[in-house]
Order: sequence, then structure tokens, then C-alpha cells
Amino acid sequence: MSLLIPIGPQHPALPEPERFIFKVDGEVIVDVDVKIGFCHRGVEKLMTKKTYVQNIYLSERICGICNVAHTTCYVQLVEKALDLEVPERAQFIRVILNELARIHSHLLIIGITGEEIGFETIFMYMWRDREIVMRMIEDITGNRVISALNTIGGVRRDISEEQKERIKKGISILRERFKKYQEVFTEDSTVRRRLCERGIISKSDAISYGAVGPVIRGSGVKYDVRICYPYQAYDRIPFDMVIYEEGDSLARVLVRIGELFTSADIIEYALDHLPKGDIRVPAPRKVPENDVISLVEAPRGELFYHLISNGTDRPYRLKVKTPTFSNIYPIARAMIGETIPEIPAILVSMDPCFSCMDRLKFIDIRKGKVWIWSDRDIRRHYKRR
Amino acid sequence: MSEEELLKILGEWGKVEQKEPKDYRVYMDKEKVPDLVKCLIEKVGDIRTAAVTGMQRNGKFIVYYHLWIHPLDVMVSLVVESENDHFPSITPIIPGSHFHENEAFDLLGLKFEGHPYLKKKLILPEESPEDYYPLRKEE
Amino acid sequence: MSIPKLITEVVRTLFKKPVTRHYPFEKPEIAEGFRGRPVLNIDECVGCGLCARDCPTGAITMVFYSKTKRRAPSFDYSKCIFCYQCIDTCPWEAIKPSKEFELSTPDKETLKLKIPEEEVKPIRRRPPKKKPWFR
Amino acid sequence: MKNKLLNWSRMRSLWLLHLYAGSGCNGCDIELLAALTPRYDVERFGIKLVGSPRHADVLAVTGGVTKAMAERLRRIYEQMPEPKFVIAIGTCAMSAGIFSGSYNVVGGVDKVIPVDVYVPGCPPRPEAIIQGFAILMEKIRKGEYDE
Repeated sequence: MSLLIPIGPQHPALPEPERFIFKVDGEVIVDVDVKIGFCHRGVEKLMTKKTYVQNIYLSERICGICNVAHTTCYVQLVEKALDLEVPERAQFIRVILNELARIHSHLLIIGITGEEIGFETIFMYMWRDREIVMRMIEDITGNRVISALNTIGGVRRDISEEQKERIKKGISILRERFKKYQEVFTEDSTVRRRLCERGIISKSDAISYGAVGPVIRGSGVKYDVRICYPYQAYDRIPFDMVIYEEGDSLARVLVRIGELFTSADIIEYALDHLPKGDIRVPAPRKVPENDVISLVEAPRGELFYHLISNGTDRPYRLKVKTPTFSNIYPIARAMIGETIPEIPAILVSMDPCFSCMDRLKFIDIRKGKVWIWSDRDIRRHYKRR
Repeated sequence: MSEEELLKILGEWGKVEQKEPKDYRVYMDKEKVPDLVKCLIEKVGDIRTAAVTGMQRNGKFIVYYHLWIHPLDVMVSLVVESENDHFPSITPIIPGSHFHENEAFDLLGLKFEGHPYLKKKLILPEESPEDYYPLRKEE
Repeated sequence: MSIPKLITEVVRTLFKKPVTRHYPFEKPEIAEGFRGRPVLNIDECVGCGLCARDCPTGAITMVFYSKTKRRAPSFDYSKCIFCYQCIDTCPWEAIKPSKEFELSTPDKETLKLKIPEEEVKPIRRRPPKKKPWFR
Repeated sequence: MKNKLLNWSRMRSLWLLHLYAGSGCNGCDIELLAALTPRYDVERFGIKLVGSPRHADVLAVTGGVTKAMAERLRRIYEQMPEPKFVIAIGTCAMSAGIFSGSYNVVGGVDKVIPVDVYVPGCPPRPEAIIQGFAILMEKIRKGEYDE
């Protein structure tokens, strides 16, 4: 006998809503149905109503955690359409900020992974150390979360020598902490037991199901936009892609931990090789008729913007494809064959960011990190069948 | 397999345009899309759907299938144009296209033929009217 | 983690300073360039309306003052997203940044800031201080 | 005297229900979460995150209200026991901010339920959120609310 278990819209792992309907046979999941779109805000439509300058701030607010990736992708897109050359220094500053945001996002999600597997101490430690990164981001941009640093034609604030020193000091503190976390996730037996060989995605499945970011790299596919389609200053900075072949939840977490180290390396290299010069060039308000795509490696994976402009100061069509939108399908497939208690840990290993994905939010009465077995929903579903 | 050989294959199916390094556009007939994708998987290797952009322009519907070809690490966008809102689906060939096509169906009303589980209200709230497509241009 | 390591970690933490900042009783650490409330200096303003045009949320609206026959921006901080595009745009540098962030209030109306009639002086014509970034 | 004691005890143990009301990025949510974690630690004031509206005294709403959400937000508000307070965190919760004008967004939280304290900021710093709670506590201490 199979039973339908609706989980969500308040989904089990993060305090953001999504609805999964699991068909289970005893304890084992046999089918998953996903209802996405509880966060749909109609951003794509709103983008066509606002000017290119205003859209910088709208794209920033598609997702608060990956806001730097979103603005980088957006301004890069408009600069491509305008055929505008950005100063070297601005490109390096964008890279530094992107990597700081990556550290902050990865610390956040690794902490939540710890919480989901019942390791709350690591969650509190991660969030304590995250404050160091937040402090650095605030130092160079003026806000802890929403950076508003990127603009069409460059960046709005420069990095001074003192700020450089402060960032370097912070990075060296963080690097020590990263080593500790790596030790926890590679050696601790509890962590291994909850994450190892759970939610396996094979290499060819990862490609054909459309996974991106740490999910695809955790399955052994060499795909990182920073290396495959270098943007900004990434082609001038040497670094290695972090790849794990296993394809399980632990591999995805270890990819993130490995990326913490590469991000720290990239920041230090970029600070040492920061070129001198302008940080910004003037940009026109109107964009000529063009059709361009732009790719950025957000903390969660490949971010895709597609602009069709028509010569006015507003976009004609702007398509936003966020990493979670690509990752939800492979993860839903990976849950088939697993048991119910593993759901939150597998879901979190994908780093879900539903605000990114649907551009509209939704809530239900049931809130928090409990997961939901609502009789009413089950009954309603039975009636419908 | 090299990029030139890929371009040769693509050239047989439609007009190829290079936008940037490793980024190609192929302007082609909509009926041929599934055949081309099948052919590419056979001859080149695994393909990932990066995105599907649907849009409406001058009363016509245009769909971009953005495909990432893994062994060559190249982005190929298949551009198809149509008077009506029916398009071929590539979900039976690449399962990962499921959500991308479904999103275009939900927001723009593009009907992808051959999509195994195309459903309305994947993204829009359940309360919204049946024939409501927010991204369609009012003309 | 092994038990001896855990014990050393615990012991070390016992003697560390707590990480918690006792905010209302302690001064908050705010970065130098923090983006707080943007403040309008009405004497510098020429009423061009560029800020209202670039404001992404419509927090800035241009108000007409009949006595002095001029326009001046009025700020609605309940809509402001503190992006500082207005400061970036203003060629006369009439809008200034501030570090003020403690704006919580039980009444939303207090966040609407309209310059009173008597403070508005006629426009002094003069050249802009900087070139605009967006043409 | 009895009232004073009641207000004082109420002020010292605000239980918090955190809700998304629809549109907004998750910036305010991570800042509210940051206010609960070691650096800012609002548990110093007896503020605790709970999972059910029936246990909560304060409803912390982040984000503007979408069309689908309006009815549900009202329902959650009605489920909370009296006296109840609402704190709207972030610009989106006050006026829908940058998302106002979208086809799916109703507006700020105050279009649906009464709000006691507004915290402007995009996103507000954890300190600003703490100040918002301080204003709410002051309000309760003075007894400026309906039973």
C-alpha cells in the first residue's frame, strides 16, 4: 500500500516554503511530486516595467543571499548588450565581493546542513563565524546583506588599503576555522552516517536532469562557470575546480567546504594583484537592440540571464533562470528510494533557495523546522484520487 | 569531436550564428528540434538544458532552447519561431527540461507537445484564473 | 571529532570573551560607509527631479511649493530600500548619506518626510558638481 | 498593581513566530535569524522562536503580501491568542518596496492585519530589529494595547 505524504508548503529544511508530495511505500519513497511557485513575485514582468538603472536593485532583491551574483550577472548582461568595457579594477573588486558572498552563503548552508542532521552546535559555530564575513561585506559595500556595489559600467565603491588589510586579516582567521569544519565533516562518524551514500546522483543523470553548481560538481562533472565561461577577472586568477566523484550528500557538502578554501585563495590573490585605475565608466541609459545571454557562478550554481532589448531604456524581455530551479528536479529524483527521515538532509545538501527560484513567496500556518503530516491534506488528496 | 565538427552538424539543421566564444545560436524550424537534440546526443554526448526562454514579439512566439553540451563545454541556443503557441517538447529526450518548459507553459501559455507531465499552476497560485498568462504582451 | 579535542575546545571556549554584543547597552559597531538614511540638503537642491526618476521604488516624489514656485523632492522612508541610487544620481550632491539606521517606529506616517514650506528657499542656479554616470 | 506585574512579565517573554508574507528577498529572514544566533542573541530579552501561531505572542512578518497570501496571513493572525502583536520587518513588509506594482503583490502587511511596530531597512540590521523589539516591549510595559 502506498501513502501520500504532503510536505510543505512550509518545507522541511529551510524556513522557506515549497511543497513536496511524497508517495511512500512503508518508509521508502517511491515517487515525488513537486509544487513550486510559492515565491512567485512576477519579477520577469516587473523587470520590463522598470528602467535598466532601477533593475539593478530589483535583480539584487530576487534573492538576498546570492544578491551579488544576481547583480554581477545583470550588469554583465547589460554591459554586453551595450558593448561597454569595464575597468580592470572594477572587475577585480567584483570578483572579491562575489567570493566573499560565496563564503557567506556556503557557511550559512553548511551550518543548516549541520542543524538538519541534528548537529546544532556546528550551526551556531558557523553562524558565529559568518559574522566575520558579514562584517567584511559591510565594510566594503555599506550593508550586511544587500551589497548594491555593482552598477552598469563598474562598481560604486573602491577598496582602500586599510580595507584590504582588514579583509586579509579576516580571511586568515576564517581559514583556520574552515580547517576545523573540514575535519568535522570528513572525520565525524555521525555526520558520515547521515550524509554518506544518501541521495546519490550519477554523472550522466546529473547532466541530463540539469543539475548545476555544487550538485553537478559533487557528481564528478567538470562544470564551473568561473572556469568554463570566465567572466569578470576570473580568467586572470589561477584556481582549481573542486570535484568529488561520489555524487552523494556528503560529496556536495565537501564541494562547498573545498570551495571555501578556493574562495579564500581567490580573494587573497585578487587583493594582491588589484590593478590601479578607475572603478567606473559612464554608461548610456538606452540599450540598443540586442539579444545576449550572461552566465555567472552563483554560490548555488549557474545563474542565467537572457536579455532581449529593443532600443528603449527598459528591457523588452528578461529571462532569469536561477540555480535552484535547475537543481530541484535532480534532487527530487535523488530522493526516490530513500527513507522519510533522510528527506531534510538530502534537500538541504542541494542548498535550496526558493526565493531565488520562484520569485514569489507563500506561507502556511505551520511554520518552522518541523515537517508536516497534515491529516487534512492527506484526506484531501485521497478524495481527489 | 571538436567544435568545428559540431558546427558542421548544426549547419545542416539551420543557420548558425556565433555570439561569443563557446556560445552559438541556431535559427531553425520548430519541427526539427527534437530530431536535432537526438542527433546531438548520439553523436556528441550528454546534454543539459540550461534554460528555456519563451517570448512574444510582433504577434509571433519565439522559444530559445539553451543547451549545454557537456563533452565540448559549449552553449548552443536553438531559436525557433512560430505563429501559434505550439512547440515541440524536448523533455522526453532530456528529462531536466521538465521545469523549464513547464514554466514557459505556465507564464506564457506555450504548449509543448509531447511533454509527459505538462501542468498548469506549477508556479502561479492555484487561485488564479485558468487562461491567465502574465508574461503575454497586451496588444 | 575525538573526545580530547572536544574537551580542549570546551575548555578554551570557557575562557574566551563572549561573542554576543549587548546591543542596546553597548554601542553598535557600524562600518564607516554604512548605508543608512539618505538625507536631503534642501539648500543645495535645484529641483531637477533626477532622483525621483531613478528611484527604483518610488520613495522619492517631487512636490510643488506654490509660495516659492519650485519643486523639491519628498522622501518616504517606508518605501526607501537604502540603495543610494539617488546619491549616485544627484549631480548637485544635494542628497547626503548618513549612518542612521534606528528608524523603527510604531507609526508609519512619521517616516514620510516632506520639507516644510518655510524651509524651502528659491532655487540658486549654479553648475552641477559632478558629471552624471548615466547619460 | 496586578496589571503592572502582568505587563512586566509579558514584556520579558515574547514568543516569536516568524513568517514570510509573500514577496521579498530572503535578506530580512537571514538578518532575523542572525539576530537569534550568537552575535546578537535576542534570547537575552526572552524572545524565543516558536513553531505554532497558537504559542506565539508576536508575529514577525517579513516581505510584502502577495495575493495568494493575504487570506492565509489573516487566518494565522486570527489563530494567535490575545494579546497579540505584529512587527513588520523590512521595507517590503511596510509597503511592498521594490515589488509594489507587480501583478501578484497586494502591498504591505498593514493592508491585511494591524501592525504595531515597523522596522525600516532593506534589510534592517539585526540591531535595528532589536530596537524594533525594544519599542514593542516599551509599548507593552506601558500597557498601550488591547486585552
